[in-house]
Amino acid sequence: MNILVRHPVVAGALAFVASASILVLANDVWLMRLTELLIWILFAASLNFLISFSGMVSFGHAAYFGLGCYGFALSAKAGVPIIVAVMIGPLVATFAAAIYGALCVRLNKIYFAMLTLACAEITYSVIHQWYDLTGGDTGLTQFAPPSLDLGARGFALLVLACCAGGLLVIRLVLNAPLGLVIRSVGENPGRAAALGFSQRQVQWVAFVIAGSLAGVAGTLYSAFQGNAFPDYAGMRFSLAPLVMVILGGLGSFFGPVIGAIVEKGLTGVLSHYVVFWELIMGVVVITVTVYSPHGFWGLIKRVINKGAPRG
Amino acid sequence: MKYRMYVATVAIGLSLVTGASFAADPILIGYVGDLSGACGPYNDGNLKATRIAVDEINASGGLLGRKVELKVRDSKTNPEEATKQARESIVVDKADILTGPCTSSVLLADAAVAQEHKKLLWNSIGTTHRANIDFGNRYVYQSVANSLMEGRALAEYAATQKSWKRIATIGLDYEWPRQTIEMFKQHLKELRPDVQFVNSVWPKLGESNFGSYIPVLLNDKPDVVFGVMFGSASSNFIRQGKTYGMFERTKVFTYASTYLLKALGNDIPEGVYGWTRSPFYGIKSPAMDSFVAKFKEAHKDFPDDESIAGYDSMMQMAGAIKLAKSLDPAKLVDALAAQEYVGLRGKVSVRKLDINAYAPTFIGVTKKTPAYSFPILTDLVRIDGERVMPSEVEVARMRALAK
Amino acid sequence: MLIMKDVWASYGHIEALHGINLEVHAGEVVCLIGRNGAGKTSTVRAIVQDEIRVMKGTVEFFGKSLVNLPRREVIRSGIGYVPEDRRVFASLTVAENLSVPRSYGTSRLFDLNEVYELFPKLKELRARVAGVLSGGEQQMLSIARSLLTNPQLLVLDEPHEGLAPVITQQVIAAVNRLKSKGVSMLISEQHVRLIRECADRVYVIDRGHTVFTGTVEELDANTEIARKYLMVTRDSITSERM
Amino acid sequence: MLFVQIVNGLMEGVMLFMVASGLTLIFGVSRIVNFAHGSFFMLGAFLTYQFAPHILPGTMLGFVLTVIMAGMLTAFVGACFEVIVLRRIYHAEELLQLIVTVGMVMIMRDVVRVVWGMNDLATAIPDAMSGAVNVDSYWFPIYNLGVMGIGLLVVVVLWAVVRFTRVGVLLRAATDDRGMVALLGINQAYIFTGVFASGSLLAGIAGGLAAPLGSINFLLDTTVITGAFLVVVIGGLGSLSGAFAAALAIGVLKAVGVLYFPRAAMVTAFVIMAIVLIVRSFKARG
Repeated sequence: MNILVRHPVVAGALAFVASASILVLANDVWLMRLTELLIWILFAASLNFLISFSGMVSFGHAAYFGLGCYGFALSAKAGVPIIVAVMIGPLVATFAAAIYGALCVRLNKIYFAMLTLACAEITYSVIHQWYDLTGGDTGLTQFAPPSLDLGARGFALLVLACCAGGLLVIRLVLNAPLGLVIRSVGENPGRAAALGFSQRQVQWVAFVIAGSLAGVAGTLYSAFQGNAFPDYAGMRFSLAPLVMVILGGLGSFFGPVIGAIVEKGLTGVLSHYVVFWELIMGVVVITVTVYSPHGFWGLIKRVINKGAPRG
Repeated sequence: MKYRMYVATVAIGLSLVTGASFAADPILIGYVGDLSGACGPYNDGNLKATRIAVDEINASGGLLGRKVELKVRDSKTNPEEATKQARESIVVDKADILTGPCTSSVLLADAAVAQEHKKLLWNSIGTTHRANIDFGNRYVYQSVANSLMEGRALAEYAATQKSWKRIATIGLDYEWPRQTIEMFKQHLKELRPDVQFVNSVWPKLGESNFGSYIPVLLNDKPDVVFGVMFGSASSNFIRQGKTYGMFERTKVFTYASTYLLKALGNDIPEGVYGWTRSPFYGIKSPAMDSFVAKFKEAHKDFPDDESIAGYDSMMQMAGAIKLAKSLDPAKLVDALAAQEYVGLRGKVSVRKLDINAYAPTFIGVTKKTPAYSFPILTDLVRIDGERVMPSEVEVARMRALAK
Repeated sequence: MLIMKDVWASYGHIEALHGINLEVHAGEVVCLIGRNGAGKTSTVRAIVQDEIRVMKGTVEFFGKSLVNLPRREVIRSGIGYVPEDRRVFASLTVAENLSVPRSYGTSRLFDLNEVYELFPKLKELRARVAGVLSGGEQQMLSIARSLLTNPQLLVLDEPHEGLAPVITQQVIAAVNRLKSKGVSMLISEQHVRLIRECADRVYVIDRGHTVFTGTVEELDANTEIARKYLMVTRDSITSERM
Repeated sequence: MLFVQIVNGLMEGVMLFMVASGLTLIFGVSRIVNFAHGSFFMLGAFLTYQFAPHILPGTMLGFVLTVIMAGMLTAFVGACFEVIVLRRIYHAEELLQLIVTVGMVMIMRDVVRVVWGMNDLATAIPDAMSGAVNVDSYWFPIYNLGVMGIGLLVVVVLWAVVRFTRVGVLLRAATDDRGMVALLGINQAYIFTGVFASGSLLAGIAGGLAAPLGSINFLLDTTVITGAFLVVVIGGLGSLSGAFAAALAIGVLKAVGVLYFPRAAMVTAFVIMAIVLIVRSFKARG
């Protein structure tokens, strides 16, 4: 087991193969649930890249998710070939992240967070108010064939590929020289100058990467759901991945994967069988945060490490 | 009462054992409703009545020789949750037919799922016309008047009020008020060119403080303020309107569903013009009396409009299923259109073109009566769907526009 | 009164101290010298339990262990702390700054009047907001503020850092006055020249451990230590003086 | 009309400040972005609904007592939350603290739903404060004016406490540098608990005062928190006077905006927030 913790690439590859085989074997119900889960994993991972490795806590990550949704939905609706529309979604998100990011990275910590929140709320409001284009609160529906005409299984595999691809991109970036710079700036913003970079530039690059991955997740979500609503750029969609990142464990690469599984799993099960599911979720969130600041991934790691020789 | 609602939500496929034996699998109705969240109270009444309808249907032998079962899921008043729950309802629960949405966004999200999975969704609360008319979705039955019809019906009524010459409007800034006010204005200008629309204000969705809107509305000395909002926004508007002397200085014409009247009680002044969709107190028939009695017995409360519409449309659907002898959406739509249905709201026929019911709108004036603990709408005028349904030409035009 | 024995301490995963040995006796002024990054501030913080975590070794004050004690308890047990960057409450006036601390000592040596007597400038500035004071004035304020807790040991972390030479002289004067009142002090300092006049004993630390103990004279005599750990020679000490 | 709207805006602004003051107070001292602040507001409103019929109903005194009681109970809940949960993670990253308050939002919402249900509830304006002052043809509700008065009173009291008492000095000192407060031997725990309780008290009182103005329901938390955040951020996080100015400005802007930009209410406030932050970023660096 230890090897999995030490060599995330091995673990990741195994997880990928395992997930792919699960998706091939899964029935319709599980296919549906897993597809959604995979999209959330990608979304949470993109936020985790920002928080855990780049030292920026965004309260408005939904903006790029939502713009990914609308970029895709609107272009599909306008008659652009689906294959192109799928590209346009993330592009719109990337573009927005580039602009918002340039403004946000000028600020630190809580002020950064607040500006990302403002950006997301402005995005939400524009989507909500621009009826002629976006359909306002009634959103957009029926703009693309269900599951992009790939069938539920085909679409699920596409989502898995995107999710794994996204995680791989994050991994590669983190291990590349650029990633080292991003990480060291994340740990200590003052250090950028010492490395010969502008702190803002480094943070901006990280912001844009995270934004475009969120855009990919948004596009997939829009295609999966078959709709786009302003909510997708709203507060709830900014908080949900934050909760996942925390539940999974701050500072770890696989945290958001575990976090998304736990969050989606718990809410799914709880809200189905328990009356006060939100209360229980609240208690879980608080307990995990207080007693295991490194989240569920931290717990798993501790258990695995106990079983293996240290050194 | 809420607690019970929760229990009801959680209980899976709860319906009374009627003693009758059923041959095949039950017909499963997936109730994907906004049980928690902003629409909660409306869905609450709707679900209770739907349960009563299901019990009655089963007591009289079920449908197509099969028992009817209800399986409830909570869409939390979110479109994304609604999409997910509607899918699970069809795929996991194997629902044959869907119902329950309330807000426009949830309704549209559910409608798309229904179309994707080729199951019929019938809607008895939400009023957006987009699914049926704009998108031509053949899997959605709109059993209450849509916002276009409602807007026109209100204009028809307003046109008869000779003293209403200057009208100010207030609507929360989202789909339903936008459409309703737009239609109202358009239609009233046709009917009464002398009517002048003065100020219109658009508080954002979720606004709770109308203190800065009411004086602006009153500033142009309108004869009537036309307000389109629901739920807590409605009650806030009325309560705060009182403190600003709105009711002394102008007439108010607003959505006054039974739920709102019950919630406001004597906080709503007399003499407010209000409209509603299916008031239990405004329709006198033996069927209504027996339903109200049944509802009161079960829930110690009068049924809301959403309850009446829920029960009525469920019964209409049952009739259509019997007639079609099938659960196939296309056949059900044919049967709905062919059926001569007379229910709690009287005769409600269905147009096949857009699967819209010719549902009525009721308009009256609030008044305290000894019979109820809350004011009701009196001097009710019923405007039938036939008078205000968009013509086929209009439907074609709107469909072309939406493309 | 204060004894640190083989103290190892770290910030999170980064170890900063590996084997600090240090003693301060009553009435003594002890100086902690070392290059930038040698571990002076970490040592001081390991005493007041601020931000750093002692992993190994003992820190005792009058026989009582300070390790893992909440910061306020360390202060309450009789240690006054003047941090490196002074940390005055910028939006409070001088008088308000001085009203924050409570006296925990038994000696009651310092009250507001005493402090104003010691630093007359502060009395003049008492209605001024601390954030606008000069560095030297802030240093005075920071020292005055922690004197009001009536500590038995005053810990000053790089009190001269970033101050103009004229102000430095004032700080040294203040330290000498405190010394004459019998306050024990532990002062961390980069520049040997500055402590020359007040220090009874000197500790040189490098890379997180103690490398030399002795009086200033002994340090002066030990050119090897001076060259190796302080990067100064007698010449440069003299040249620094100008 | 403009004048009328300014007055209306001020009335709403004071109400906004009531909510935001607690949030900014808590943030200033403990650096916690308290998402649960709206929940405490909601709790205050529900408690007022609960107590109102039992404490001299209809009278001014009864209402004031009711609101104070609701506020105190809210403060107690806040204090418990601080002691049981928040205290354990002050040393942790700010993000964790924030998430904990999000958890609290979820808990409180369900608790409210269980205890009071989902329907809109209402409590009446005390008789003594119903009615309105008429100027020209405009009406100014006495209750709203009264709330503005109470709000201003709270502002003055808050200001005096912060400015002149030892508690206020400690509070401001902790806002500047909470670590240093501990390094002067002060027990921070009391300050934090006290501040959190006071913040919750303000939220509870604001909720109580707002209760008769509109329907009380389980969605109040989200309705309130956004506005409060706007005020706190625009006013400068942690600054009471800034929050006061921002609250009044937002209230007036919103009311006047109804006259000139009837549909832009939603986006304007956030645009202002963004501009304030961006301007700040230039000021901080240049």
